[in-house]
Amino acid sequence: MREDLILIFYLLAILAAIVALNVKDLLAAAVVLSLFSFLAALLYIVLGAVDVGFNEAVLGAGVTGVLFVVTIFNTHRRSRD
Amino acid sequence: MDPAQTFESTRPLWAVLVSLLAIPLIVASDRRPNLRETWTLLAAFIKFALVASMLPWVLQGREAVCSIWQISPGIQLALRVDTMGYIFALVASSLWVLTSLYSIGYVRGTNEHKQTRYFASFAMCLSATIGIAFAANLLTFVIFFEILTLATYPLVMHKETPVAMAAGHKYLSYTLPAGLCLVLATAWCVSTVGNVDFIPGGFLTSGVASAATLRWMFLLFILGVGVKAGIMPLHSWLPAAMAAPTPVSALLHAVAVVKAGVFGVLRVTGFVFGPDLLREIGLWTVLAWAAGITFTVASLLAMRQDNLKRRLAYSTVGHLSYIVLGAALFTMTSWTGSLLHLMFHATMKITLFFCAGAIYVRTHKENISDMHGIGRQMPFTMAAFAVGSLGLAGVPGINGFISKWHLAQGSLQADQGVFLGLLLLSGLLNAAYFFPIVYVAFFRTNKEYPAYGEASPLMVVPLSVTAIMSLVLGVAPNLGAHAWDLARAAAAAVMGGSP
Amino acid sequence: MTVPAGSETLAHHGEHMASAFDATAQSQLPMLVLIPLLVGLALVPALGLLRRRLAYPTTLISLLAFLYYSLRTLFAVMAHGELEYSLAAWKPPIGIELSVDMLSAFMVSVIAVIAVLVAIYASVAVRREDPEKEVPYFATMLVMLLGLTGMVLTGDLFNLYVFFEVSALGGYALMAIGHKKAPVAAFRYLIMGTLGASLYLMGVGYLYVVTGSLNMDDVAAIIMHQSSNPAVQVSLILMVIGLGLKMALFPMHLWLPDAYTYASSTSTAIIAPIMTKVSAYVLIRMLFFVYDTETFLRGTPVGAVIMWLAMGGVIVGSIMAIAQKDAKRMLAYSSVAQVAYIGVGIGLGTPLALVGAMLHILNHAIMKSCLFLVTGSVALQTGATQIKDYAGLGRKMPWTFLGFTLAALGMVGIPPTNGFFSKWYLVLGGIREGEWVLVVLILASSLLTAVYFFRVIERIYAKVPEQATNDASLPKTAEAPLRMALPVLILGAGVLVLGLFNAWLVSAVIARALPAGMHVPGL
Amino acid sequence: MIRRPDNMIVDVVVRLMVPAIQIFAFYVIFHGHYSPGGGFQGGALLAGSILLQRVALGTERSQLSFPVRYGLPFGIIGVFIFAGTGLFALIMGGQYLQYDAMPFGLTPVWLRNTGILLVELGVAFAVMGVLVSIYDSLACSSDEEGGRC
Amino acid sequence: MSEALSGLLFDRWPYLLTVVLLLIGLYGMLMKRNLVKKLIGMNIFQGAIILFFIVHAYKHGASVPVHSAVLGDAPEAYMNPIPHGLMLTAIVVSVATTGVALALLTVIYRRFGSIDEGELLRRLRDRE
Repeated sequence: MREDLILIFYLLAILAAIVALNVKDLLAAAVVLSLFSFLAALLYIVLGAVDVGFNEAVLGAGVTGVLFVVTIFNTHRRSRD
Repeated sequence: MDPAQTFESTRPLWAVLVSLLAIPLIVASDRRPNLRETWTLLAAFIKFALVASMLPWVLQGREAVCSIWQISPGIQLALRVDTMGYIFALVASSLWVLTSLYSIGYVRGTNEHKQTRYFASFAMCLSATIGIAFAANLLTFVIFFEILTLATYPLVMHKETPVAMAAGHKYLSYTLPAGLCLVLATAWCVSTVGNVDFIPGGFLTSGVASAATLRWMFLLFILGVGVKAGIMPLHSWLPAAMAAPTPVSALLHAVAVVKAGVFGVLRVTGFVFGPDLLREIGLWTVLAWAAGITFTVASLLAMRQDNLKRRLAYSTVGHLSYIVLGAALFTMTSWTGSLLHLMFHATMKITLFFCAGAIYVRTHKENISDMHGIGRQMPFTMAAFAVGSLGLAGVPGINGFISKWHLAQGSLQADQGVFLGLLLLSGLLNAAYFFPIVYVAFFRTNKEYPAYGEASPLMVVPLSVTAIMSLVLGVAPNLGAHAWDLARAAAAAVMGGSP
Repeated sequence: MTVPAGSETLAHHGEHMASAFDATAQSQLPMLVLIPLLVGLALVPALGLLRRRLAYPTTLISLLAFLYYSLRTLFAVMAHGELEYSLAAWKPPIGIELSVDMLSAFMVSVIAVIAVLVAIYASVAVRREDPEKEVPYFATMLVMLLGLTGMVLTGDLFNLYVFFEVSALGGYALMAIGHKKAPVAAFRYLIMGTLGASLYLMGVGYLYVVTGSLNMDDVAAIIMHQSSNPAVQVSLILMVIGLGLKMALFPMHLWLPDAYTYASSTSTAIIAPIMTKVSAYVLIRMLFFVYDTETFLRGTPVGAVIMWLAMGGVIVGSIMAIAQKDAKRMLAYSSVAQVAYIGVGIGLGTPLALVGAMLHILNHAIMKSCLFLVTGSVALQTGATQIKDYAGLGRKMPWTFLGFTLAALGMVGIPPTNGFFSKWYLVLGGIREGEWVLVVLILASSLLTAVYFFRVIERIYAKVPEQATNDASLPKTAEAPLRMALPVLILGAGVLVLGLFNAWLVSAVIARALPAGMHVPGL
Repeated sequence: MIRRPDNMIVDVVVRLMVPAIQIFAFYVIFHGHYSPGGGFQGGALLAGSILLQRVALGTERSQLSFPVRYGLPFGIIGVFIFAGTGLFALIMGGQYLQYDAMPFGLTPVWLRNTGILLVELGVAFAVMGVLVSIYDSLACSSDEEGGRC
Repeated sequence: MSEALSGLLFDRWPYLLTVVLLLIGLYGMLMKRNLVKKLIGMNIFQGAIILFFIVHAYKHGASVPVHSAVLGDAPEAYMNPIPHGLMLTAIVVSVATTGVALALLTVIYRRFGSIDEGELLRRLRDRE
């Protein structure tokens, strides 16, 4: 059961990573990166690292995402790659 | 050498340091030329006095040793006054006194720029030269050798004209790679035998490494010191370096720097490899032939030069190779001849350069073809010039004859008659390129000349002194400094025989 | 100054507390090295917010304390051998341990000396470059120094990573201060630096998988006989690549020239001498103290690869330096070449070569900080940044260029400067191993160095005909103020002094910093 | 930074959520040595709550609860608490951060408890201060005048 | 199929997937030209490394490393907490790095009006 969850989260995280790197809209990329972080946090929790997951959810998904979004608003939103 | 005969003394160290300590004083009195020149002269006199005061030790066969501190694990930065080193130090320090006087006259006469830098570099060069002379081991030798390379560079490019800058570049591009060869060879020695103290007769033996290794090592050493010694084809920096002011050419390119190269050859052949090992690996012939070809070709090339200093430079290249030849032949007599020529060539060649400088200061002429009748305008100068050139050609009565005589004897003793032939040929060539100068100066006239007269006494006195020294030593080589005894003793130490 | 902040609470404890405190200080030494930086790091922004001018004195005091404790640590290690310090009294391998052997004490002292001198210089230079940057400059400098010192002192692999990143964060910020283009270069460095540190962390991960421990000694003992374990091998490769990126080992040096060129001279003068060197230190620490040196350096091509890459770096860096017109960019490429000498020593891995590498860490730190400080002084005093504009400055700034010349001669390796002796040991090591090509290349590369440094020296002192221009536009003397000239001169003098006394340094410190079982022949 | 129409729902939700997040953050800090959590996470949560205000209410209105100029001092105070606790233990004759060396007249166990709490608090403040400062420097730097919010 | 490969595929697939993530991140860091994309790649890369540690600490059938009265003191009952502790720090470090990088990025944009690496490098080479 747990292994299945791990596999699903892994695949989703990989998907999110690929999407984040290939979306032309940087804002979308930042949001997908947050999603990736959130999936990673879930993975950590499923893998037993509750506090790491907690931290990743707050810092990786939350704070990093906000920082990215703010930066993108202040700079360019479109990317050529 | 009997170990009981060595003793500790700091006097060699002071002899090295005295001109180094003068540099800050010289730089500090940048704005007051008289004070600045006082420091130079003072340093020169003290240095000469210190070196001269060591003469009794050397004559008694006692060696002063001064270990300063360890410079690399197992290797000391150390000075030792052995006979051969003493000969070189004596030549350099005594001629520095005269050159200092002459320099003052010269730089003021031509109104050189940046005189402070000039005098400071000069003092640095002399420190390095004495350091080379007294170096007790290979690493110390290398260190002073490189310092000398570097300290000479500002002097070569002193005029800062494009020609002088190019000469400086040429000088560095010959001497720096040579220095690296020397470093490499030294490092090789260090990792082969560990202890690299100079020992008369050589510290390398055939047991420490294969013959091929030793041959490579020897070639590296000769490349390293041979550039400064002007062995062909490594000589071409020397004529170019004549772009320097004449006192520099006089002391450094006739005495200190090039003699440091030759001295290096003597150290390497006599104190690193030694006669036995060099005969065994058979490389002495290469060195001897290189020297023989060099002095023949250099004499031929000298004849084609119209510029007086360049002609003297080629002459220097040739005479340096006499010394190298003597070292390579490895007989008692040839070594004596080498060491005598190390001293005697210095007095003669410095006379010639002094004369060239005096002529330049008074007339701004550098080419021989412009010097018609100059002998009657500047009689003392040209008389001295005549003495020097006769001596270099090997006329008896002047000191050059004595050293050449020994070299010729040495080549016969070594069963190398061919070198005797080369020596004679080169002596004739010497005459062929020197006599026209004297002839032109005294027996041709040029009506267009204004009356020049002699240069300032600051220049005429030193050149007269060196000319007289050449004459006196030609008659009584043992007078004063016991030059002949010293040379015999040093040669005996290397060859392992009694004088 | 020697008593850390907060000690006033001690006053009522009586007089003999002083000696008791001294005894405490002895046992607390490794931590006392870090504390001045930590306290300074908290105080500098705090006081800087109140008054900008307080930033420099605070920094200087904490750096002097840092220097004092570093040297005391060095002498304590010389007297008593390795010092170990367990944070919060948790014993290793569980707790985090500061472990100071001769090598780390030596490195810390190098960092401290350079830091103090650059800080003195920066007190004037930063204020004149941009007064706004004064507080951030000193604060980030302290962050970086804290990170670097921590990297050197720690005995814990993961802790090293954290300090790695701390120093890097300080370094990025410090680099971004400067030229208009500096942030771009800093950003590129950030990407590469993070990649390097992450690869190192990955390597630590593999080691942890194998050993279950993060303490260096512990790990070393466990993997001693596991050299054939693929995880150990992978970790080694990851670490070498990661640290190679950080120390700009050819061909991973591409971030370095821009970063050094566009950062302000004051920043470069502190980053260039010690940042890459500390990475080199970590590489030495890993290759010779953690991994089984015999197996990896002799048995696998790792050592040879490092050595030849480094040699390539020496040649390429020197040639690129010759091609540069900008003074700082030339020095940056020369840094690539000089750091590669350290790489050569590490790759060769014999005692003598390692002595050469360690000596070169110190020597290059001294020389390069001196040179970068000079470019800073020149830029501030005359506005010149291109080499051609240096013409004739030797007479206008005599003291500054005396230091420059000494350092340049050291870089070329003229005896008896210190640069000669680091190459001397490398060459001795190379000859002993029979690596003739290497030996010749090392010597030949010093000719390349001579080409680009003599070109500058010539411009400085001689009138080069086509550029005798700026004589008229400048005042007769433009010597930098004392606080800028003095550090340059001290470093320049250091070039000579360290050269002359290198044997003392080698026998008293560096030879004893070698890993166990290695000893220098002749000592 | 980002212009948006005032949205009452967002306003109200944020106002309700921020105190809750902060209380939870302190819970995480104070309970860190019993359960998952601690200074890092708590500090990050505190920072998160402030960033939420910044993003949702706009930079100007969020000044009222946490002005920009507080960011750095908070970080400094955090470092002071952390370094000071360690130093205090060191001065009292223990190792750096060896809490049971502190002379508070408590049993070693309680001393460790108190010490680690202090350190966690310091870490939390430092993390919060630094994160908020980073955000502010990012958000404010867009202004043409440079750095004024 | 060799034994090592099958072991990698069936027993250690989390490691394999972690490496996939790692490579995706590396690709983003090195190949993408947009600086924001580079940072996204960096975040993915660091996330993958953290995952690597966490996966290693995972023990099948063990519990979260919080002491509970039910499970007692047996170490087998808990996962290894040390990598977890390490990764807490690593996450904070990575966020701090991202923060500094974004600050730099904003400054770059203000000065050059672009966050495309090719464009920036062109500007960098310009002599003024």
